[in-house]
Amino acid sequence: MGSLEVDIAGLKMKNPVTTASGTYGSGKEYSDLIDINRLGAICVKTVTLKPMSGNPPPRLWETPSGMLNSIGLQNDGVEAFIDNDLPFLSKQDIPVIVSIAGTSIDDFSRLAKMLSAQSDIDALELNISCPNAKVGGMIFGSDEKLAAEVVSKTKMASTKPLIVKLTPNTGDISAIARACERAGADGLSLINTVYGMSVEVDTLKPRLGSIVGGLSGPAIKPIAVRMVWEVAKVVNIPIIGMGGILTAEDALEFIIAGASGVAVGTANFIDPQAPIKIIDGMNKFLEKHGVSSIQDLVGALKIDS
Amino acid sequence: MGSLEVDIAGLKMKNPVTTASGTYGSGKEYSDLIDINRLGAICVKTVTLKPMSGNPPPRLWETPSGMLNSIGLQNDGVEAFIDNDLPFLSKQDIPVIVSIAGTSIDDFSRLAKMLSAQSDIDALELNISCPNAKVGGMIFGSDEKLAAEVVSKTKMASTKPLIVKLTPNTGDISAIARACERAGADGLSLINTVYGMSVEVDTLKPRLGSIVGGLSGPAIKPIAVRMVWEVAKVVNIPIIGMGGILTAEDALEFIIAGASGVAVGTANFIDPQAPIKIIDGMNKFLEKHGVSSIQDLVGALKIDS
Amino acid sequence: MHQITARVVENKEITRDIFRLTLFAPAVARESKPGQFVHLQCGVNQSYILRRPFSVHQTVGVDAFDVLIRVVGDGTKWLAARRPKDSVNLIGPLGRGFTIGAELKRALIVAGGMGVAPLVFLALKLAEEKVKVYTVMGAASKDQLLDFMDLKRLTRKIAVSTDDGSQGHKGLVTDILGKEIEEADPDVVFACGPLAMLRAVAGISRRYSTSCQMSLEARMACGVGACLGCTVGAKDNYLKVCSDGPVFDTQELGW
Amino acid sequence: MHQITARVVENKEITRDIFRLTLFAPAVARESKPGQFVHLQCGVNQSYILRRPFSVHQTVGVDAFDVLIRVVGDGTKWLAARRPKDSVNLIGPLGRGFTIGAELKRALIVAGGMGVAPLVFLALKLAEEKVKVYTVMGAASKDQLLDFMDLKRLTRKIAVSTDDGSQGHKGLVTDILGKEIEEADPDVVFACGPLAMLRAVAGISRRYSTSCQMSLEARMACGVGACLGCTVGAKDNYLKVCSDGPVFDTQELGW
Ligand SMILES: Cc1cc2nc3c(=O)[nH]c(=O)nc-3n(C[C@H](O)[C@H](O)[C@H](O)COP(=O)(O)OP(=O)(O)OC[C@H]3O[C@@H](n4cnc5c(N)ncnc54)[C@H](O)[C@@H]3O)c2cc1C
Ligand SMILES: Cc1cc2nc3c(=O)[nH]c(=O)nc-3n(C[C@H](O)[C@H](O)[C@H](O)COP(=O)(O)OP(=O)(O)OC[C@H]3O[C@@H](n4cnc5c(N)ncnc54)[C@H](O)[C@@H]3O)c2cc1C
Ligand SMILES: Cc1cc2nc3c(=O)[nH]c(=O)nc-3n(C[C@H](O)[C@H](O)[C@H](O)COP(=O)(O)O)c2cc1C
Ligand SMILES: Cc1cc2nc3c(=O)[nH]c(=O)nc-3n(C[C@H](O)[C@H](O)[C@H](O)COP(=O)(O)O)c2cc1C
Ligand code: FES
Ligand code: FES
Repeated sequence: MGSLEVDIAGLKMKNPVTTASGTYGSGKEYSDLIDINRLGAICVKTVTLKPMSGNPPPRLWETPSGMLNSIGLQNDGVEAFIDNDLPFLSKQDIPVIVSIAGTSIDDFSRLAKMLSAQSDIDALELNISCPNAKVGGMIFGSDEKLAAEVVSKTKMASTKPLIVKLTPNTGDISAIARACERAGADGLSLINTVYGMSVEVDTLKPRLGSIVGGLSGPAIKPIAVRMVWEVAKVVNIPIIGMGGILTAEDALEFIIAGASGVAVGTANFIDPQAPIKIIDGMNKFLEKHGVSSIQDLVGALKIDS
Repeated sequence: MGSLEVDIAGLKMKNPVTTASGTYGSGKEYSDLIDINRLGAICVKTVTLKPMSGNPPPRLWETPSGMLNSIGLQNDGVEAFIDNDLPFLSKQDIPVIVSIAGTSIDDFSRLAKMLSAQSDIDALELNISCPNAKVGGMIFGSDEKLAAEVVSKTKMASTKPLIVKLTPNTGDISAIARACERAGADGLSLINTVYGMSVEVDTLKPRLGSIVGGLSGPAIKPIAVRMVWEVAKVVNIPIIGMGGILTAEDALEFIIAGASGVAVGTANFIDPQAPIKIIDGMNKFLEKHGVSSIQDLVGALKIDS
Repeated sequence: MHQITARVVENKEITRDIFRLTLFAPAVARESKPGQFVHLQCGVNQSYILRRPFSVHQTVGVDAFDVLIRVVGDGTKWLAARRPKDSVNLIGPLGRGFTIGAELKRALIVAGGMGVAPLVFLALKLAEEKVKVYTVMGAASKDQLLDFMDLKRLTRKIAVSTDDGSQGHKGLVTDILGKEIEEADPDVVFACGPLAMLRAVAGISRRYSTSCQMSLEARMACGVGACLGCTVGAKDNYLKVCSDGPVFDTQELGW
Repeated sequence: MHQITARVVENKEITRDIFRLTLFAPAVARESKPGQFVHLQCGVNQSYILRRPFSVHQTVGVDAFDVLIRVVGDGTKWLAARRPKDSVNLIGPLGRGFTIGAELKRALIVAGGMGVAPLVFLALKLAEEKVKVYTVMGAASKDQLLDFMDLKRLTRKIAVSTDDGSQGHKGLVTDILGKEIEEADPDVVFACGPLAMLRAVAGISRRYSTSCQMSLEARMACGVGACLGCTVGAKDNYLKVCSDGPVFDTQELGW
């Protein structure tokens, strides 16, 4: 049997599958339905320094093979996270990635410092790509200089591996990726949701309380795979790929395009067993093709020339 | 009964529905299946100065609620278009929009001049957004300065209304839109396809001969509606909206978000009757809601504040 | 909470476009409480991707349960087409149901349209607990008064309104609610139905200083409290309909 | 060319995972020529959106026609589940079929696997035109030799190969093709089957200086020549499988 083990930015994962921030709460919510210890890692909902109430409802709308959300980083703040959510995660036997966002570079540094003090946290994910909140959000993620600055400052404040989550809502994701790498990012994750909106024609109203939201799910998979491929060509740090992954085959598309790990987001809503099925499917794929390690598939895309 | 008439950049259309360039050939291909004279206008496949052979096959791949294409602007060149395709269009009773692309600003000017001499052509669509060809393509469409330059030069060479087609593969489509408006564009059309790719995992090969292609269809509709809404807020020239329109309701989403016209692309492949059904559905909508003109719905999005 | 691929036992169109779907799922049937719901996957390879939530309508023996489904879109159309031996993937039971206090003596149930779905199950439970139950029920017309006979059997008095006057009071449930509250003098009002009705029921209950629990609806993604997508605005925060609810005390909501 | 919502007359699983779907569509049945195809919409609200192309297998009377369908993915699965009285939206007949020259005296048909689909119709037409027909046919195994009896009836000689040797030569169709060309001395070879087979058939035909027409496959979007998505590389340009083909003379392709 082939090995699914990967090392992403110093995170030793028994398989490449983690959860996408914001789709899995703190893991507890799904722990009745799947054995979360089978995951390669868990990435929790983005936390901010202070509690945030999030955007006005409605916050969800379904679109063809996808969904729009406008949650807006609702969370109880980092202290509540440490007190209420971390104890559960500490008891699990998998690496924990905590996603953080802030309004200012100072916010990020303070979050990184507070969370670095927690031994049960294995890595930080810098969410500079949330399309749904004034806080944190995309300002940092769509400007090379700002991205570099927030990454290097956060890196200084942190003792944990730093994964930077990129937004697809930019003209040149490779440039941002390179800037983050140069600024000291240990890994990248992509993609966050794609800006989108929908209108209820009979009432002339937007379907979301905040008008615009983030598109996720199978609809965006081709965009996400393409971005992973583009970014993988220009950086040397590992990538966690995500965007519409439902099956092992979907996950392998990302890996072959250049991702070392994958995150499952919207698929959890469709089928909570999805991450497990993906892990099992990856095992079968290695076996079928006689591949000894999933790492041999990372970036293995064959291009005629 | 309400009126569907619209005037887009001087183009008098009996309804807001046109075809999306590249999905309808020169109209002849579909004329056995629908009465193309019912359309508000027809927009033909992009033509270039010289014949282009296009990209290597495979050129199509289906994705969840969408499709990738990498046609690469295959066409027989502008002279063949004028000789072989235009005579058929001349016999029709609807406005004809000809989409043009080039490698250099000079190409665009020459095309504009040649086509302006044809009395049966009613408008030009400047395709500065094709993700599938080195020619023409996105270089112009993702840089404000270049976009402005190609628009103003083409405008000078042209006596026809000039519609500029924008790419979604940019961080700030509003900025490009504004640049085009300032440079003299009479209208805008958006969106072209979104860069995407897909991998055949068993062979490790890209699904498309040119690796990356353009994503179209319902999957991208939320992205397209959002971009129309963003652009409509900042320009005063009319917009033709497109991207995943299958039904009258889809079309109305674009109109309410700010488009004066809509183009039907991928939907033609699914159901050649789609444009007709959309026109009929718009009529019913006006009737149901007692709206006297479709123009009253343009940009009518209701936002709580 | 379980995820189960449940076999369809029966699927019956009980009135135009309303189906009673019976699913074999022992663990869910045993653990469900009135007001809880199940999250149903309505097909695969569909262009819509999310599950759809449905109240547990009633348990059938110890191994199966019913949902009442009104066909309103693609997902419910898919469910309506299920036949015995087909299967449906479900997650449940989910959410917080109705709270039946130990002291509860008298209760008034208010059902509007499809809102009746979780209320028969509730009435049964209340009857078991020896609570005196009164019901006020409204629908568009007589043939849309679902479960009328069941509720009638389980309650001391059932008052009815229909939009078209084909049975009972012609008008809204809320037209007659005050009078019924006065008569029944309930410790609590339990309501489910359209949002506008629930808002009105909350107001009327408050006027009579009667506590009130109501089951809300919201678009859902996860159904288990993980995505924060289904929130409803409460007094000074947002509550999750799927896991803080779907049943809320009107006081929590600040209604 | 028509777009029709055709009623399903019959849908029969003729061997494991292969269905013969009969559709009522008089105009299409009347106008179809061997080698042409129909473009079928395989459901609505599916996550896949495009139509799927299928060769016209045979006309049934004057009002209906058959397609042979091998279930390979979601679209064909959907078609396999159609029942009489269901309907299927189709566009057809499409493309350029086989060209039967006025001078044609002797023809050899080469069918590989599902490639047999358009060839019975062709054999019938050739028989009508008094052309002497010979057939070489290959499949994975005996039970996959579709339409064997029909082709046998319509041809002077039928030579068979199977991958597993369960009938005829054990091996590939192309192993025995040369010998059969020598024997039949055809004016033209008509072939349909997997790409690798077609490539080999083209080479063998060229060696015998026999002209050769073959039906190609490609992913399609429009099916009517509008999108340029289904092209195949020819000598120095790209040809559209849907409207320049699907049947090509190997000379056009430069094969
Ligand atoms: C806790 C809960 C319990 C429910 N119990 C029942 C029940 O017992 N019986 C029943 O018939 N329905 C019930 N519903 C509503 C049911 O979930 C929706 O009717 C269903 O999701 C519609 O799916 P669709 O694909 O057919 O329609 P869609 O095409 O998705 O939508 C059609 C219409 O239904 C509305 N709708 C869709 N989803 C929801 C939703 N989650 N909540 C409210 N409205 C929605 C839409 O706004 C639209 O107007 C319940 C909803 C919730 C939240
Ligand atoms: C002109 C023409 C005539 C055809 N005639 C027949 C026929 O008579 N009977 C029959 O069973 N099939 C025929 N095919 C193939 C048929 O169109 C595909 O099998 C079908 O589209 C698969 O759809 P799906 O959704 O089930 O599979 P998908 O899930 O889309 O794909 C499953 C597999 O089928 C392959 N495939 C998909 N679409 C095509 C396509 N357009 N061409 C070639 N391979 C494809 C894929 O590469 C994949 O390996 C024909 C194809 C063409 C182009
Ligand atoms: C409901 C929802 C909430 C999300 N919240 C967050 C978040 O808090 N932080 C973050 O970095 N990404 C968030 N995302 C983005 C996902 O982590 C992921 O990047 C995106 O959904 C694409 O993956 P998917 O298609 O598999 O869902 C959220 C996505 C969804 C659908
Ligand atoms: C097969 C195909 C070919 C296309 N060719 C062109 C083209 O030549 N010129 C152009 O401006 N856009 C081209 N497009 C983009 C469409 O005009 C349209 O902008 C896009 O497909 C989004 O609309 P849709 O989702 O309705 O298809 C093409 C799209 C497809 C699917
Ligand atoms: S539906 Fe996800 S939190 Fe309620
Ligand atoms: S499928 Fe569109 S040109 Fe052939």
